[in-house]
Amino acid sequence: MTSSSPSSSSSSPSSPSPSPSSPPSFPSKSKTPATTAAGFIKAIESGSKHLLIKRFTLRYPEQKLKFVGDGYQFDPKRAVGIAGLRGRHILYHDKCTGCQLCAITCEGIAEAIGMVKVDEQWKHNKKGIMPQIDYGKCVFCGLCVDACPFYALFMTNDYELSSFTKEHLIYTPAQLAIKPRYSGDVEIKIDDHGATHHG
Amino acid sequence: MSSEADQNNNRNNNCMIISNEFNKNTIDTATTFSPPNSRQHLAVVSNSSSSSRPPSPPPARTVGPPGSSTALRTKEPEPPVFEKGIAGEISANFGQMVQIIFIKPLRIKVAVEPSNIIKVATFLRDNLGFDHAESVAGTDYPKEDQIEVIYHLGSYSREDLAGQVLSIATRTNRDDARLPTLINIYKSVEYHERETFEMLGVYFEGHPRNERFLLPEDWADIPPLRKEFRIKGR
Amino acid sequence: MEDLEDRINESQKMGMQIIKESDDDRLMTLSVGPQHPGSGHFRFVVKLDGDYIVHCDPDPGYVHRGEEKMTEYRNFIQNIPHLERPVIHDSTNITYSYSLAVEELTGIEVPRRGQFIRAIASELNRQVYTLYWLAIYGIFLGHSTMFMWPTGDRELFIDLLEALTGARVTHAFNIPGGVRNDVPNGFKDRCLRQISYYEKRLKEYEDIFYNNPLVRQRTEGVGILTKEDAIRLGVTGSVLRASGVPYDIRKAEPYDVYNEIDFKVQYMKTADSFARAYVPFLDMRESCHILRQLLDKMPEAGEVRAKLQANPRGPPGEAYRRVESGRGSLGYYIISDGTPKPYRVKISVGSFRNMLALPHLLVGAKMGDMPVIYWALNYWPVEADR
Amino acid sequence: MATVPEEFRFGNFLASIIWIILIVIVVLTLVILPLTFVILFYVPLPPVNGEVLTPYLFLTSVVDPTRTLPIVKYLIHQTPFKVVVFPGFVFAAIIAAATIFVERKFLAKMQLRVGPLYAGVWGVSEGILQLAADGLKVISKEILIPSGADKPIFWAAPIAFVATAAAVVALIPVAPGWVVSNTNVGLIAVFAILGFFPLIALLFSWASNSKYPFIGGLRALHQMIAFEIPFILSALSVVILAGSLNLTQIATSQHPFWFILFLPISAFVFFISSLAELERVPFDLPEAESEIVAGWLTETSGMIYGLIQLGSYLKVYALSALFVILFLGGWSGPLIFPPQLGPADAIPLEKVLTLQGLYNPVTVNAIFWFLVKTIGIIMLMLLPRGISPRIRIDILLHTGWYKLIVLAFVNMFVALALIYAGVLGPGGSLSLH
Repeated sequence: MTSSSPSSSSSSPSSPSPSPSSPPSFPSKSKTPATTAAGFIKAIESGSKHLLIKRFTLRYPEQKLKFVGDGYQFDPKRAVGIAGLRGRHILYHDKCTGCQLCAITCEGIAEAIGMVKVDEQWKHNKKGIMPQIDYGKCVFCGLCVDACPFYALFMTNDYELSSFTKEHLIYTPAQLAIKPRYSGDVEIKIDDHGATHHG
Repeated sequence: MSSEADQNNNRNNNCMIISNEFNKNTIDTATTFSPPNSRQHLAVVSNSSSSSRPPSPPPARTVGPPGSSTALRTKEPEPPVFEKGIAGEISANFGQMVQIIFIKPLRIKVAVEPSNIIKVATFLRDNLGFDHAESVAGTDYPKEDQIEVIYHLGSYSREDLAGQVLSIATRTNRDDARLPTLINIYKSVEYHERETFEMLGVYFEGHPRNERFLLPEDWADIPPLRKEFRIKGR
Repeated sequence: MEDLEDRINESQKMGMQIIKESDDDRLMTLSVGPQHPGSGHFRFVVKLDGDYIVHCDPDPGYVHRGEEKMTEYRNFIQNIPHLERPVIHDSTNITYSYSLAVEELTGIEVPRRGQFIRAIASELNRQVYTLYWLAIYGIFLGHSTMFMWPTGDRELFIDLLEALTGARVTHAFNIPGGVRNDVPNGFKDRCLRQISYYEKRLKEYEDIFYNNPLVRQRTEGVGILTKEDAIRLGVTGSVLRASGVPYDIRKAEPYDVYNEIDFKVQYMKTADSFARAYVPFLDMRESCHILRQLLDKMPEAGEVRAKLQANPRGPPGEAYRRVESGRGSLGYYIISDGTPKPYRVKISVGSFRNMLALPHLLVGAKMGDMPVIYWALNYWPVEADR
Repeated sequence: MATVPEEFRFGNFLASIIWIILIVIVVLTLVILPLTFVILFYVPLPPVNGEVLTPYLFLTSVVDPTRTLPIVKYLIHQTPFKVVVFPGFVFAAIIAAATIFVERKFLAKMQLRVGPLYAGVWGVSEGILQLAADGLKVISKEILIPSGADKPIFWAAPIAFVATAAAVVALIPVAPGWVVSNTNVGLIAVFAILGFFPLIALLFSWASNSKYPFIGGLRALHQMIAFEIPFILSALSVVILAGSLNLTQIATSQHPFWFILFLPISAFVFFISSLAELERVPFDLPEAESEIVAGWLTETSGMIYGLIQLGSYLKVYALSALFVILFLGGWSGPLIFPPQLGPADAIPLEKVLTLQGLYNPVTVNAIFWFLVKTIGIIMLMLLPRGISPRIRIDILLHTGWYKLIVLAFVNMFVALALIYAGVLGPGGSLSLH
C-alpha cells in the first residue's frame, strides 16, 4: 500500500525516445527508500550537498540581467513581432502619424494611452497628436506595438519606472522619444556546480 | 474547398442556435440517426486496441497529414460517424423530446425542455457513460426573453468518450427563471449551478444552496451576467 | 486496495460519528482565510471537534473580478491581457484554449511553426506553475528548503519565457492565429541545456522531499479520494490522475501538435495526498520529455502567426475548447453573435471544479492535515474566482 | 509632494552632532561624575591584593595599568558579574544572537540563496548587523494587545519566558568553577525550570483571547509533556553512570570516556527530545504557520515577540550546553593554550596586554572546548530545519510516548548492566577516579 509505484513512470525511460539524439538523461526512479533511516540519510546528504553548490541569486541592483535584443518590436509587413523585453515604450516622432490606433487598441485593455498635442511640425502628422502613456495603468502587453502600422512605437529594455508620484508615471511624447540606456550584462551560467548568474 | 463548405455548414448551424426555438424541429436530424447496435459495434472496433492499456493514447482522430491543421478543423462535410452514433442513440430514445442542434467532431449539442432534462441526463449518465459535468454556463438572450443554461458533460470512465463533450442545453423564461437541478444526477454541478444562480438569477429547484457564492456579501444589484447589467462607464 | 477502502471507511465512520455525538458547544469554528497564511485569497470555515474537522464550508469570491462579464465589452484580441489575470503563473495555458476557441469561431488557421512555439511556451509555463505550486506545498508542510529550491529553479524558466515572450509572468503570448513573435536566436540550445540541468534538480527534489520519510508519513494515506468519488465529483488534472484515472486533455483531445508527441499520461492509484503531490512532479518530468521532442520537431523556419484583420470576427456560433493546464482541464465556452466582441464567455477552470473535493476530503480529517489536503488539490483561488 | 523627503543639509547634520556632544558633556559633568564619587565614598570597597581598596586607589588604577588587572580579576569573580555577564545572561545572549545569524546564513546557503545581505560589510561579512537592525525594528514597533486579552498575564508571560530561559542558563557550568549557581541538584533543577515553559505557553495563549493561539498553546502543552518523560529518562542513565546530580561533577566524571560512548541511544533520545522541547523543526507544531497561523505566538507584536525569540534562542544554547555536559564530557579536551601569553619579566604595559595574573590556561582551554562542542550541537540542531518538514501532532505524540520512552529505558538498562558488571561507575574498571 505504501509503496507508490506509478505505473507509467517506470516505463517511461524504456520507451523508445522519438529523438534519439537527446534521450532523457536521468531515468525516473520513484522508489520508496528501503528504510526510514535510509530516507533520512538521503535527505541529509542532499541537503548538505547544497552547501557546496553555487547560489543562483541575482543581486539585483548591483547586477542586471542581459536581455535578448532591444525590446519587443513589431514588423507590420510580415505581421509578426520580434522577440524582446516588453519594457517602456519608445516613440519615433518622425514616424508617428497621429493615427490613434495604439490608443484605440489600449482602450479595451488598460486605457493607458492618451493622444496629446505636441509642439512639433511634421508633414505626416497634420493633427500634431502623439501618444502619451500612463505607466500607472499600462500592463505591458505590447498590443499597441502590434497595432502601429508605421514602425513608430516599439518597446525597450527599460523596466525601472518607479517614481514617487503618480504624475511622474505619465510619460509625454517627448519623454517617450528618449532612447533608454540599459546596461545589463549578467547571464545564467549552468555547469556541474549549479546555475549561477554570471556577470 | 472543404473549409468553405464547413463555414457554410457551421454558419447554418450556428444561426440556428441563436434563433433557436424549441418544439420546432428545423434541422433534419433524421439523417444522423443510426441503430444503436451498429454504433456500439463501431465504437468497440475503433477502440478495442486501446481499451486494455489505460495510459495508451486514444485513437487518433486527425485525418490528413499530421499538423497541417488542428484536430478540430479537419472536418468532413458530413458529421463524423462516432458522434453521429451517440446523437442517434439519444434521438432514438427520446425522439422529439430531444433536439440535436449540431454534431461536430468531439462536440454534440442537444437541447431539451426543462421538464425533460432530468430524464435525459439520467439516460446520458446511466446508458451513455457521461459521468461528470465540466461546466454549467448560463447565457442571457434578452431579445428572446430567455436564459439558456448549458451543461457540458464529459466522461472519465469510458475510454472512447474521453475527448467528447456533450452539451445539453435548456431554456427558461427570463422573468421567472426556474430550472430543475441536476445535482442528484451529477454531483459535480453543485458549485456551477450555485454560480449560475447568482450570476444569472436562475433558481434551481431542488438545489440545497441557491445562495451567494462568488459575489460580495453585500451585493445588491441585478445578477451581473444578465445583459441589462452594465459595467460602470462602458 | 482493500486496505485503502478500510481506511476510507474508518475515516468516514469517524467523521460521521463525531458529527452525531457532538453538540455545538464542543465545536470550535475556525475561519481559515482570507488572512490565514495557509489559504490564499480564499476562506473556508471549518468546525473542529478536538483536532478533527467535522464541517467545512468553502467561501470563495475574494478575488472575483467578473472576467466573464469583462469579455463582453472587449473584442477578441483585447480580451487576452485581462483573461490571463486569473492565473498569471500559468498565463500561457489560460490564453491557449481561448485562442483555440476563437480560432474555431473565426476560422483562422495557425501556421505549423506557430503551433510548436505555442506548445513549447505552454510546457515551459506548466513547469513554472507546477514549481510554484510545489514550493507552496513545501512550505505548507513546513519544509522551507522545498520552498526555496523550486522558487529558484522557477526563476530560470521565467528567464527562458522572458526571452521568448518578453514578459516575466503575464506573457500575453498566445493570440488567435498563432503567437506574437518568433523564438529568439539560440533559444533551442538554451532551453535544452536548462532542461538537462533541471532534470538533475528534480532528482534532488525527490531525495529531499518526496522520499523524505517525514513527508511520506504526513501525506500517505491522508485525504483519500477514491476513483469513484473523483469521477462523481468531476475533479480534473492531477487530482483526477492521482485517483487512478489516466485522463489528460493532451491525450484525450490532442490540440495543435500534441498528437505528434509521444508521452505517457502520468497517474497513480493510491489516491491519497501523496499521490496528488507526486503526480504534478511526474508531470514535470514528463513535460521535460515533451519539451525535448517539441524542440526537436519544430520546423526550422516558417510563419508563426496568421495574418489577422484588425478586429477578427466570425459567423455566429459557439465553441468549447479545452487544454490541459497546470491545474487540469481549462475550457472556454465562447458564444459569438457575429460581432467582434464575444456574446458570452464561460471559463471552466480546474480549480473551480477541484474545490468540490475540498469539503469532501476535509470532513473527518485532522486539523494538522488541512494544509496537506488543501494544497494537494492544486487549487488556485484566483482562478476559481475568475 | 508630501512623499518627497525634506532636503538634506550638511550644516544641520553637523549642528545636530555638536548638540549631542554638548548634551553628553553636560550630563557627564552634572550627573555621572558626582554620582560616581558618592558611590565611591559611601560604598565600602573590598580588599584587593592584601590592601584595602580606597576610592583613591581605584581611581589611580586607571592611570597605573598594573593595578587594573587585580581589580578586574576581583570583579569578574563576584556573583553579580557571573550572573549578568560571563556564564550568565550576556554571554548566553551573545551566543543566542550568533545562533540566529548563523542559522539564517546556514539555511540560506543550503537553500541556494544569500540570506541577510545589506546590513554589514559588503563582500566580507554580509548581513552581520542584520540582527541589530531587526532588534531596533522590533523595539521601535508598537505593541498591540488584542481586545479582551488578560493584560497582566499577556505582559508577564514574555518576561517570564526570558527569565525562565535565563534561569536555565544560570545552572550551566562552562568551565571548572565558572557557573552561576553550583547546586547539588543541578540536573533536577534544570528539568524543574524547563517544566515552566508549557505553563507559560498555555498562559500566554489563554491570555491572548484568540483561537489560533489557544490551539497552539494546547499543542505546546501536549508536546512538551509528551517529551518531558523521555527527556528526563535519557538523562537519568547519565546520572546512574555519574553517580551525581551536580552538573559540574557529571562533567568531570566522564574524564577518560565520554558518556556518549556508553549511552548513544540515550544521547539520541535526549537530542530528539530537546528538539521537541525547543519547538524547532520538525517539532514546531505549536507555531505551525500553515495550519494555525503562528500558533501561540499569533498575537505577539513588537518587543513581546522579540523577548520570546530571545528566550527561545537562550533555550537553544542552554539545552545544547546541557547535551555537551551530559554526554560529550563538558569542557574536557586537550590543552592547546600556552601556559602564559608573554614572558614573566616584561615591562608593566606588556604585562597588562598579556593579561598576566588574569590569564588562566586551564579555564580558557575549558571554555574553548566547551564552546566548540556547544556550537557543534547547535549546528546539528539547526540542520533539520533545512531538510525536514513538520510532523503531525498524532505522530509526534506517538513518537514521544511509545518510541522514545522505550528507547530511553533500553539504554538505562545498558547503563545499569555496565555498573553491576563493574565496568563503570565508582570503582569501575574504566573509571580513573
